[in-house]
Amino acid sequence: MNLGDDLYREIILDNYKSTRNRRALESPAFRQEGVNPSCGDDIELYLKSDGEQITDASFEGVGCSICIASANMLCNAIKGMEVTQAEELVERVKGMLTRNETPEFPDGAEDLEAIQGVAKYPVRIKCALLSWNTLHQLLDEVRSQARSGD
Amino acid sequence: MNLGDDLYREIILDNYKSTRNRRALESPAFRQEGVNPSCGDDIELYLKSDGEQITDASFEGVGCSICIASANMLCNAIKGMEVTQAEELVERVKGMLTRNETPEFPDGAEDLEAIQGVAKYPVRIKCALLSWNTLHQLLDEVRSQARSGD
Amino acid sequence: MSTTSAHTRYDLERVRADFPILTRKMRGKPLAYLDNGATSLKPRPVIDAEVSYLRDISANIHRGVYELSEQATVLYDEAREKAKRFIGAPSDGEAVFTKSATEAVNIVAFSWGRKFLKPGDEILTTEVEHHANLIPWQEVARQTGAHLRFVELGPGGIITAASVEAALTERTRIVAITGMSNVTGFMPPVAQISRLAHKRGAIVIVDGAQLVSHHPVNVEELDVDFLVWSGHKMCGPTGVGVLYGRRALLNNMDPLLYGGDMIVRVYRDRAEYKEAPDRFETGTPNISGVIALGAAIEYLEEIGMEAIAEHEEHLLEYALERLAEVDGITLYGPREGRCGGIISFNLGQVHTHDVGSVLDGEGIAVRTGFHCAQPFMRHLGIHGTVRASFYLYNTREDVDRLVTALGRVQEVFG
Amino acid sequence: MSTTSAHTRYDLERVRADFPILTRKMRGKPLAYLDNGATSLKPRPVIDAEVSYLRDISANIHRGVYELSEQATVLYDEAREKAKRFIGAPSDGEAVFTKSATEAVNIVAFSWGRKFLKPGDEILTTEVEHHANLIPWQEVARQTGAHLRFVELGPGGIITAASVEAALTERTRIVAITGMSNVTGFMPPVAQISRLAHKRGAIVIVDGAQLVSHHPVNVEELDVDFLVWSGHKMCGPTGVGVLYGRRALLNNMDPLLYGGDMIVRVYRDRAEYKEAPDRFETGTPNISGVIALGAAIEYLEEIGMEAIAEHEEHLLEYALERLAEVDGITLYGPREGRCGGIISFNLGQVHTHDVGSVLDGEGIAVRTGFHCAQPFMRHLGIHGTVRASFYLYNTREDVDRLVTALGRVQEVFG
Ligand SMILES: Cc1ncc(COP(=O)(O)O)c(C=O)c1O
Ligand SMILES: Cc1ncc(COP(=O)(O)O)c(C=O)c1O
Repeated sequence: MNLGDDLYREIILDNYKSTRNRRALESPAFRQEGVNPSCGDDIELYLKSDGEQITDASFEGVGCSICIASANMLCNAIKGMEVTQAEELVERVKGMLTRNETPEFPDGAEDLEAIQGVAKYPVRIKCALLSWNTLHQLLDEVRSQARSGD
Repeated sequence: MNLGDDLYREIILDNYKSTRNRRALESPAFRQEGVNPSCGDDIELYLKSDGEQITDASFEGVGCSICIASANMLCNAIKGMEVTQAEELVERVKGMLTRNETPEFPDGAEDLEAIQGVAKYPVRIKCALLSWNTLHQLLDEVRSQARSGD
Repeated sequence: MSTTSAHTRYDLERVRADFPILTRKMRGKPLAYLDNGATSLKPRPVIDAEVSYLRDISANIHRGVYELSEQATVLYDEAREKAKRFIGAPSDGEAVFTKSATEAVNIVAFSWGRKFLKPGDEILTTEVEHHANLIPWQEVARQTGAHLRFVELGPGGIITAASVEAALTERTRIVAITGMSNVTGFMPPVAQISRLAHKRGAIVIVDGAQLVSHHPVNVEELDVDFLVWSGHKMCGPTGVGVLYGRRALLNNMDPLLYGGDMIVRVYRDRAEYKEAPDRFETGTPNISGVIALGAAIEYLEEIGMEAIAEHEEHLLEYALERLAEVDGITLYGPREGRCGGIISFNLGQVHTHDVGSVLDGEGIAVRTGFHCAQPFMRHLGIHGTVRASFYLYNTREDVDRLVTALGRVQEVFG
Repeated sequence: MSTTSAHTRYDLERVRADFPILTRKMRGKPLAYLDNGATSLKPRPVIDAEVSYLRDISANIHRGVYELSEQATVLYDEAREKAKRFIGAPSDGEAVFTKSATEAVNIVAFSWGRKFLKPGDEILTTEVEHHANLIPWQEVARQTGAHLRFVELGPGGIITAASVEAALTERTRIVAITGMSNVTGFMPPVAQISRLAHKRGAIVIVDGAQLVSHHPVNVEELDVDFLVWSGHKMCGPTGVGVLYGRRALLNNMDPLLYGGDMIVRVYRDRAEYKEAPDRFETGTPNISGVIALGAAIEYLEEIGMEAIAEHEEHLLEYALERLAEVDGITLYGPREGRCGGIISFNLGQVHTHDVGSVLDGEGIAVRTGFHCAQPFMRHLGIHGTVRASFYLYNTREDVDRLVTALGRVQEVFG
C-alpha cells in the first residue's frame, strides 16, 4: 500500500501549504470555532455573506494537513455559493467520508475528491470533517440572520 | 468423589445436630460476636474463666453445618483448658485448615480432625474458622482482664 | 444427552455446543450450571472476540493514528452501536460503557442525584432491590438530605403498578426499580410504573442486570430514563456494564470519574468536559471486554431473545412442577405476574450453604445465601435461599438432576 | 530479524515469540510497535489465562459454594497476592483492583480527599501529570475548598527534590506526582520526595501507570502511601488497574462506589461496609482481567523487571543517538536525571498526526498528540509531540526503521 496515494495526495499537500485562505476576515459577519478535542485540531472559520451569497470565506488555526487542506478547499469551494448550495456541499462531503458515497462536486470544487482517500482512515475522518461541521453551524446562523433581516 | 466423606462426615453432622453447647451463658464473663458477611454466618461465643482455666463455653447463632459443628467442637474442646492451651489449639486448627498441616489434637479434642476435609473446599474454610477466629479475639480479652486483675 | 424440547425454537444441542465449558465435569460429574443469576457461561464467539483483540490488535482506542489503534477504535464504537440496538435505544439515547451494572447505578445516583436532589426530595425504591440498586441511593440520600422511600410489597415480594402509585408523591424525583428480581425472578410492570412516575414528574432508572440478559427489552416501550445492565450475565465477559440514558439527561450530569479522554480542554486549575458517552468513560476502558460484549449481543440476537425467554419460561414451569414433589421445600416469590427463570427455595431447616455443597458434589451449580438482597431476606424473614436460575443452554435434564440431588441433601441432613 | 543485543539479559527472540501480534503486518509492513506508553502488547500466557477463565471456569467469585466459583475465587485472590508481591507491598499494605489507574486515582482523590481535605489545605502536584492524576485533584479541590499547587518545573519538565521541597508548605496534605512522565519518560526522585512530604506531614500518591510497567518498584523503598497502576500497560489485559495503599489509610476512607460485595450488613436505610480491599470492589469485578493480570505479573517477573528496564535503557540511548541524525528534529524532556524508555519529539513544523500517519504507512506505531497532558504541552509551548515508547520486545531494528521512516515524512512534507 502506498500511503501517499490514499492520504497525502498532491492536491492535499498543495492545499495544506496554501496560505491563500489562512487569515482572519476583518469585521466578519460570521465566525465560528471548531475543535477536535481528541487531537487538538482547532480552527476558526470566517464567512461574509451579502444575505444570499457567501462573498468571502477564510480560516485560521492549527491542525494536521488533512484538517487544514480540507478547510482550505472548503473556503475555495464555497466562495460565491448560495447558502443552500453550501449546505448541499456539506452533505456531499459528509456522504463521501462517512457513507462511502462518491459525489459529484460542482465546478471549482473538484479538488474535494482528493479527500476521499481519508475515508479509509477512520480516525482521520474527523480531521477532514472539522471545517465542514463548523461550516454547518455557521450556515445555520447565516440563515437565521438572513430571515431576521427580512 | 464422595462429598459425604470429605465434608459431611458423621462427626460433623453429629456436632451440627448437637444442642449441648447451643445456649447463652448467664452473666458470662466474656462474650463475642463473629460474622461472615459474605455468607451470613453469625454466632455469639460465650466463655467463663476463673482467671486460669476456661470453666465453660457455649454459643448461639445461625450458620451452616460446618460453622455450627466447628463451634460445637470448639466448646467441647476448650472447656477445662488454660488460656495458653486454647490459644495453641486455635493455631492448630488454623494450621490444619489454611496451611495443610496435620496437627495432633489433645485428648477430648480428637473430633476436630473431622474438620480437616473442609480444607479441600476453600470457600467453606471461613465457615469452619469463624468460631476459632472469634475465640482468638475473646482469649485476648480474657488475658488482658487476667492481667489487670493481678 | 439433552434433547431439543418442543418448547424451544432453537436447536438446543447446537447452542450447548457453543459453550465449551458444558463438556467439562464438576467434582467428577457432568456440569449442570444453574447459577446464571450470578453470571453466565461464555460461548465460543465471545471468547474468540476477546482473544482476537488481545492477540491481533492489542492497541488503545482513540489515541493512535495507526492501523491497530484504528481497528480497536472501530470495533469499540461498533460495540456501542450494538449495545444501543440491543435495547432499542432511540436516536437521542446513549450507551455508556461502565465496569459493571453496579458502576452504572452509581453514576446515576451520584452524577445525577448529587446534582439534582434537594433536601426533602424523595427517591422511591423497593425492598426487593439488589444491593447495587439500593446502597447507592441510601448514600446519595444521606449526602443530599433526600429521603429514601419504599414501595409496599405484596405477598412474595410482588410489586404492582398500584403499589407504586400509592408510594409516589409530589416530592418523588426518581424511581429506582429492578426490571427483574435476582431472588425470585419477578418482573415488575416497568412500563406502567414509568408512566406513573413520569406523570408525577419523576424519572425512572431500571436495574436491568437480570432483565436485559434474559428478555427482549425496548427502552422506548418501557419508557425508562436510565437502564443499567452487565455484560457478564448475558454471555459477555466480566468487567463491562452499560448505562443507557437519554443524552439530554446524561449531558446535564457531572462526571463521576475524572481523567483523560473525557475532556475538551485542560488547564492547570480546571477542565472542560466532553458530552456523553465520553464524559463518563475516562481512562483506558475495558476494550477487549467491550468488543466481546458486542460479540455476545450478536450471539444472543441471532438466537433471539424472544426464543430464549420462551425456553426459560418452559424450564421454569417444568422446574416448579418437579420441585413441588420435593418434601419439605419452601418456594419464595410471587407466582403471579411475569416471572423470569429464577427459583428461590429452602429445604426444611437445612442451611443454604449445605444444600449448595451437596449439590456441588453432584455437579450442580446453584447459588446460596442472601443474593445481595439482605433487606428482601429480612422482609421474607429468612437468612437466605438456594437459587436455581436458568439460561438458554439449560435443559430439563438439569432440572431432573437438581430434583434428584435434593433427595441426596435430605439423605445427608434428614 | 532482530537479534539479541549484548545489552539484553534475556533472549529477545524468545520473548518476541511470546507475542503473537509481532508476526502480524500493519499496512502490509512488519509491525514496529512503539506505542507502549499507551498500552502494551499481550504475550501468550496472558491471553491463555484470560481464555482459560472464560472457557473453563466462567463463574462469579465469592458467591458460590460450587467448584467453579471456588476456582474463580482462588485464582482471583492469588492475583491479588501477586500484585502485592510485584510492588513489594508490606504486610500492612493492600491492593485494590480497579478498572484502571484512572479509577484508582479517583478513589484516592474522592474517598480520601473529600473526607480529609479542608478549605485552605493544599494538594501539591506538577504540570507534567497525565490528566488522570490532575483532573481528579482539580475537582476535589473545587469541592473541598483545598488549593491545587504546582511544583516549579526545570528545563524540559525536570522535577527535583529541591523544587518539591520549595513548594511544600505546612498546609500541604497530599503530594500527587507521577512516577514516570508518559510524555518524556522522566522519573522524578520519588523516594526523596516522599521523605520530604512525610516530614511535612503530607501523604504521597504516585501515578505508577508508566513506572510500574517498566521498572522494578518497591513501595517500601519508595516510601509512598498510595501507588496506582494499570494492567494493560504491562502485558496485562484492558479493564484492570490497581490501587495500592496502606490498610489503615484505606479503611479510613469512604467507599467510592456502593453496591454488593462491599457490605457487612444492609438495612433498608443504611449499610455497614467491609474493610479494604472489598470496600472498594463492589459489583462483579473484571474477573478474567484480574486473573490475566496475575499471569502478566508472573510473565514479567520471570524475565525480570531489572532486565527489562536495562533493555529499554539501552534502546533509549541508541534511539537518542540515531534520532540526533534526523534533520529538523526537536526532542523534548530533560535528559538528565533518570529517564524511562520514552522519547517525545517534533519534526520541523509537520503536524504530529501527519508524522504518525506516514509512520503508520511504514508499519510503525507511535502515538501523536498531547498524550493526555495538555498543561505540560502548554508549558512546553507546543500543541503535541510524536512519542516513541519502548518495551521488552522492541529492537534496535525498530529504532532504525523509525529513523528511516522519519526521512519519508520529510520527503512528503519537506
Ligand atoms: C502516566 C499515566 N498516568 C495515568 C494513565 C492512565 O491510565 P489508564 O488509562 O489505564 O487509566 C496513563 C496512561 O494513559 C499514564 O501514562
Ligand atoms: C438484579 C441485579 N442488579 C445488579 C446486579 C449487579 O451486577 P454487577 O455485579 O454486574 O454490577 C446484579 C448481579 O449480581 C443483579 O442480579
